[in-house]
Amino acid sequence: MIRPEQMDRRFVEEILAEPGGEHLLTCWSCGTCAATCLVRRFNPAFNPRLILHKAGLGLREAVLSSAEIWACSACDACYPRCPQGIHISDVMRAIRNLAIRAGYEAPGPAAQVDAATCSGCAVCTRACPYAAIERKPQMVNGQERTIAWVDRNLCQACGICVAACPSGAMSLEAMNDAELLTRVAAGGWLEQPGFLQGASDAPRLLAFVCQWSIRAEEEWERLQGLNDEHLRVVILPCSGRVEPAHVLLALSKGVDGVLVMGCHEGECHYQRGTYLGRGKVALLNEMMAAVGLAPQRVRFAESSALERRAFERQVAALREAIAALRPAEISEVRG
Amino acid sequence: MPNREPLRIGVYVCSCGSNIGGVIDPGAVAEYARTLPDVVLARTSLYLCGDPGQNRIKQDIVEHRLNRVVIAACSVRMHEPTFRACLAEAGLNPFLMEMTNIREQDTWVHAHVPDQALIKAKEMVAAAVAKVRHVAPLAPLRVPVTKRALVIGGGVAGISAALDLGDMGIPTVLVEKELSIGGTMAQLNKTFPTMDCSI
Amino acid sequence: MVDAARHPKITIKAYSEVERVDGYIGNFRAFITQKPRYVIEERCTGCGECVPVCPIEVPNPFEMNIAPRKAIDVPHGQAVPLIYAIDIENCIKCYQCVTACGERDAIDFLQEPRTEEVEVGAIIVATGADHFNPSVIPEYGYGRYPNVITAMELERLANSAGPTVGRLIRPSDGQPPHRLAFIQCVGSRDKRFNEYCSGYCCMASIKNAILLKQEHPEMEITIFYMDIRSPSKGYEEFYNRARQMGIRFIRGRPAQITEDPETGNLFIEVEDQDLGQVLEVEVDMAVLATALIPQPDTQQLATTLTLARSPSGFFMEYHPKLRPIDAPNDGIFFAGTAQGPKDIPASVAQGSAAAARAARVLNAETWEIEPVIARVEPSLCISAQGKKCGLCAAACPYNAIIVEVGRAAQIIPAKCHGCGGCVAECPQNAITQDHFTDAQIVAQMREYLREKPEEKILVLMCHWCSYGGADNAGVSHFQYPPDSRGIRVMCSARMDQDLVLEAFRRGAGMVLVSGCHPQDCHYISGQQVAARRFERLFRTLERLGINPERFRVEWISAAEGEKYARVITEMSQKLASFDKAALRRENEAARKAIMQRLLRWRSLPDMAAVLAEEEEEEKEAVLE
Amino acid sequence: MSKINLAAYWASSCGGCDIAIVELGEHLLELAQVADIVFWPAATDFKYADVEAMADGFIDLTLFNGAIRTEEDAHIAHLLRQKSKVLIAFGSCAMEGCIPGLSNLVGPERALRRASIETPSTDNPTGVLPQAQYEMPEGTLSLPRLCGVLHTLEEVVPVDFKIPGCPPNHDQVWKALQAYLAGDLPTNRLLGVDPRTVCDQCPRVREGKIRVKRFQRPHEVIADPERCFLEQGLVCAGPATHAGCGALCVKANMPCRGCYGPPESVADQGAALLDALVASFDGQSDAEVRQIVETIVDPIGTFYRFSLAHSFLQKARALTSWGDDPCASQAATEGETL
Repeated sequence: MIRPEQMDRRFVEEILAEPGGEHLLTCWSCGTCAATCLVRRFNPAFNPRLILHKAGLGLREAVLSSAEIWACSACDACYPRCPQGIHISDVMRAIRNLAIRAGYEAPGPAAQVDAATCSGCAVCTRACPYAAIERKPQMVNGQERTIAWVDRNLCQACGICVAACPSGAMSLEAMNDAELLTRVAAGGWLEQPGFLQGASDAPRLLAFVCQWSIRAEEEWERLQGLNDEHLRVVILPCSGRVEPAHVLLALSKGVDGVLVMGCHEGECHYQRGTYLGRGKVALLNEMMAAVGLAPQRVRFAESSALERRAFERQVAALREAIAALRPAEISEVRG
Repeated sequence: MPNREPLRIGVYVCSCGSNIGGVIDPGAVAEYARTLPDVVLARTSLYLCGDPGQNRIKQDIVEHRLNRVVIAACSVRMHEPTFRACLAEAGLNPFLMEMTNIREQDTWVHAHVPDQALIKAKEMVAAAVAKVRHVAPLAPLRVPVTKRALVIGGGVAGISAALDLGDMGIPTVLVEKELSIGGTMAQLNKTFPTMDCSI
Repeated sequence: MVDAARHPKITIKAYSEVERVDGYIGNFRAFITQKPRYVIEERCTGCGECVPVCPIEVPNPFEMNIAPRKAIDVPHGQAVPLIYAIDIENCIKCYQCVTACGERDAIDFLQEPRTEEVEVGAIIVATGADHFNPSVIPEYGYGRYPNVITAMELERLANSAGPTVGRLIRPSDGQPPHRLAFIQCVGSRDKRFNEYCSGYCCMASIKNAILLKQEHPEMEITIFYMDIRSPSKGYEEFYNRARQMGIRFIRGRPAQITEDPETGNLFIEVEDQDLGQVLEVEVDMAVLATALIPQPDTQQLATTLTLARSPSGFFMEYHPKLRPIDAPNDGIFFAGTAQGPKDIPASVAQGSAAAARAARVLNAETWEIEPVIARVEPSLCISAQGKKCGLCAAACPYNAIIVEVGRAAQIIPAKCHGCGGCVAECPQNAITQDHFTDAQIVAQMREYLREKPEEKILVLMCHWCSYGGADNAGVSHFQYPPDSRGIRVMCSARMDQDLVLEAFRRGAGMVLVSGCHPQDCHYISGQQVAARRFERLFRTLERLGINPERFRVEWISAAEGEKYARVITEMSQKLASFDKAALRRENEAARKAIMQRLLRWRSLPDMAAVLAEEEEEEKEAVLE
Repeated sequence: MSKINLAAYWASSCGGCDIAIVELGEHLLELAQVADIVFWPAATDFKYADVEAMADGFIDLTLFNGAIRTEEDAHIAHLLRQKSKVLIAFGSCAMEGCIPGLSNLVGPERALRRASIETPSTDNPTGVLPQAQYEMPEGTLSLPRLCGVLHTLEEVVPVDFKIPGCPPNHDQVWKALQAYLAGDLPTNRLLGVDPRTVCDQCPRVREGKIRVKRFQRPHEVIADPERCFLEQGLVCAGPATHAGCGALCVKANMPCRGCYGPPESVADQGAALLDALVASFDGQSDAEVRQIVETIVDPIGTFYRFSLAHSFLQKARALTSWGDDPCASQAATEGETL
């Protein structure tokens, strides 16, 4: 039971006055954002419509204390669809700003910096889609050094900084390099010779799959079941999290092809991750061509939120491309 | 055109409920109007377009021998015909009246600065008084009417209009750009609410 | 339809368009052009023997392009008039139809467009609306997924006179759908496309759902909606009936549709707001309730008839509450969706209403019009002094002025519409306009610029558009700074350069000249006359030492309240940025030159009176 | 305290690493007091037979520079391993292949042709190529055969320590020697480095949020000496390069090229640098990203200038045969770690 005094008109006005919060009251609760938002897969309680509705009613405590206000990653998938033109992530940010001022903090998880290893090179601060990382002077072992610092309230745990960090100083639980490698190599999967070496009857593929790029729930549920001796599916928070070193390691072990599956242009859950994934694969392809490895073996595949069965299609396409490669790759020495 | 008789101007400031009166004080505007040249009376009214308001104007024209009227109220696009008719009924040429729009172009758009809105309203009334001091009576023009109608568009609305006009005995030309009349209606399956065929 | 065709008082001109309209209430002249059918109307018996022999099939727009028609055909069997026509774009001129027509000899490939002139007393605009094309909404997949169709396509697919003889099938595989979804508000109530509610679609979708449910009781029908709008008589009852029949209603606006490429089935993702949960609903077919949008040629007709359009693009009525049927122009009325989206009962009612409004004029012998016309003072006209001039006649859009050297220009009152263009153009000030004389305008200006003129923006506004725009800003309660003062004239053509100069002479901080957009001008070409005139004024101002940034020209329609408020706000900000002392110095420096230019005004008796009175007052003030 | 026996060898290298030893300067005198130099072909005349004559483990410490390019290099590597208590891969060539390692892009035959015939400064009108065997009236002349793939020292023999750098910084070399002499060697097998990466020692200002739309090469622009190279659109390997040189190049207004190899926790320097670089891309679409990628000229030479021979990429390529490799039979395979 909500009592009238819990509906705080001043709270509404504070949101309206906060940059980004101006359009709060335009929302008529159609639910387009809620049905668009895929955060529900990992956080079933997250419903942007309900947050806006509660905020519009002025339910200050209920809104500011809720863990869900931190869950929006500002992917802005909902924004272009909103019939009222509300930039929902902006409203969320406005609400968070009020929450921070009221003393609330994001529940995490957030990226962590190993102060001893960090050189303060600023690669992560440039990498972060949310400007959540800054370089700050900090005391490390009695010495003041300018190194990276993560703002928990802005971090969305995409792992892009973990991938970007060239000295292994950035970590994020369950997403660190070693953990990913364990998933790649589990069960000795990496230690089997490949099709291009003439040792496997079909191409062996490693697929790094962005956890947002597969939308349909049944396909998502089916995904892990696809693992077998010819396919290893490793789920990443984002295609921007892919480690080029893992891709190359797999190739060096005889894996025939690597698929990096990310979101369609403009649909990245973490704003720019898909472009980072694309950039890495494009550079890997160039380098592969330069050393005489067929670049077709590593592929960035995208899937739109509006596609079904994109993953199966892309795996089949890569298998086909590699099968077509076999005679050439095997006989090819160099020019 | 030199004015032969001495000017006697009546100024009426409408409150329009709270539309004007909620922002500025119509009384203050009227009070100011009384200081303007040739203004013999200035009144406020809650709703000038209503019968009491109009009757007041007609009565004043007669009783106070008003020969010019200024109406500070809403848009000419809204009520100029109303007040022109009002003057005519009181025997005054309708063109000896000037309206000034202190609602759409003042109180509704400057509600956040009521002091400024009041100054603007006073100046608008002063300008209307200045104009009305120089207006002349005009004789109405009448033109003949061709008894034929043109309906552009042969959909359900156009057909309905054409049939009604035709039934009133008015020759009607119904122009349709497509090959057949009927418009969207003809494409529909059975239609709500009668669920019958649309053609 | 047939009633209209048989009515003795109604002449149907199909396949025709109104090219041009002259005149005014009671006395319009319309030029109607009939496009060539290449079939002689009087000879065509409607037998249809030409159709089977025609080898060309093209999509039939009447069937929403889901079924073909021949290059010689009628749009449908019940067409009125039932006269065939050749689609000349697609015809290959095999002349098989000529042979089939035989003795009737109705086919004529040499037909040309025919224009005829019709005199009418009143005009009803009932041009209807178009349908929103949902392919611009990527998340609904229309155009990509064959089984996503529009409501209009459903109307044809479910129509016993349609291409499937009323058997509803899926476009992807020709199978009957068992699970059908209706998605409401597609392109309506959506700021990306059309903010308004199209009004008719709730009932239309419920109607189709009920018809299908009656025919196929086992069919699972779901209507996805934000609100069901059922405000008119019987509508709510109809909605209740649908619910009772087992049609499923889910409150929630679908976020997206995806297709299983193997089955062609569709998955609709939607938050069921009543559950607060996201559902993925699998259906065989989805029907999009698309918005009604203005006809693509709305602007063309608006220009022909000098009508204005609402922000939504539909024709704008004189007043939304008090005169909803009337156009702003006397003698023109609206019926149906041309004026705004509405359903069939409302369209029919508005048709009758428009007929009644028009009959009010048409049943009168004569009609009273505004006597605000132009007059020539013969003694001032240089034409009378044997000099060649004729600027007034050149500016008149109505050919209402006769100029002969040796005689003063003559104005024909019945032809004069009272725009005032000639008044402003006359270099001798020999023409005045009743009710909008220079003296009256200057008298108003004087009051506005009596106190702190350098802090004010003087606005000259035309009656039809920019005054309407200012009204619209008011109706919408758009707030803007209170430093503008408006003077209304009938048309921007009436706005004399001298009036702008006079405003600066009187110390105005800034001046805005505002009129209609060129295509909206109520006086055909008045705006163009003004636009040319004021282009030149910027240079004049510069020569006079007045910063041209203090003068602005804007075309603002009666629907553009937002623009009016924005322009005034921008000007106000600019004015605030000027140094007031500098403005006063500029005005002072230019004062003499302007007075020199305006000397002629003294020759006008009423202007002389205004100025004399002013001087008198000034003297008194000095004495005091 | 008795003196130790010290050896230094150059395999396929430019000689820079030997200069780095000479650059010890007056420290050489200190060194001479505690060490006897028993083998140093770059400085004094020794024969292989002298080494072969040594007892196993006779040499206390060998600084081995240069990569394994020829069968002779491989042979000496095995020999020195056998005779040395401690074998150090000294400098980038021995440690990770360095510039010579880039020849793995094309293989030995192509490299030989390029070097012997095609370079602009070569005058070889008959197109003669060096032959492994050549019959002369005086007898048969032989040259060592080239390995199919250039190897790092560690790929051929077990290595105790590595000192990175092209060449190693002489101060770091002295520190490493001191540590050795003091018996204070670190546990991580890497000597002559400082903690963290070059950026830790780089004095340049890093704005931290500047991303780049295109990359340029150092000769195309005059770089701002105060600002981070990456933020000026110049590829700098500093973030993925072990500290130790004292940020030498960046202080001379040249971007770091990565000669000190990757920091400890990174297995593949090129992959790490690639990732760090992509992170700074200012591309909002696939097309823009591709445009930026196109501005990175020669990605292999840029990311793997020093470490190609030691990279995963190299190993992936090696899976498909380069043909007969005289060194392969002797090559040890290194366990994969990340």
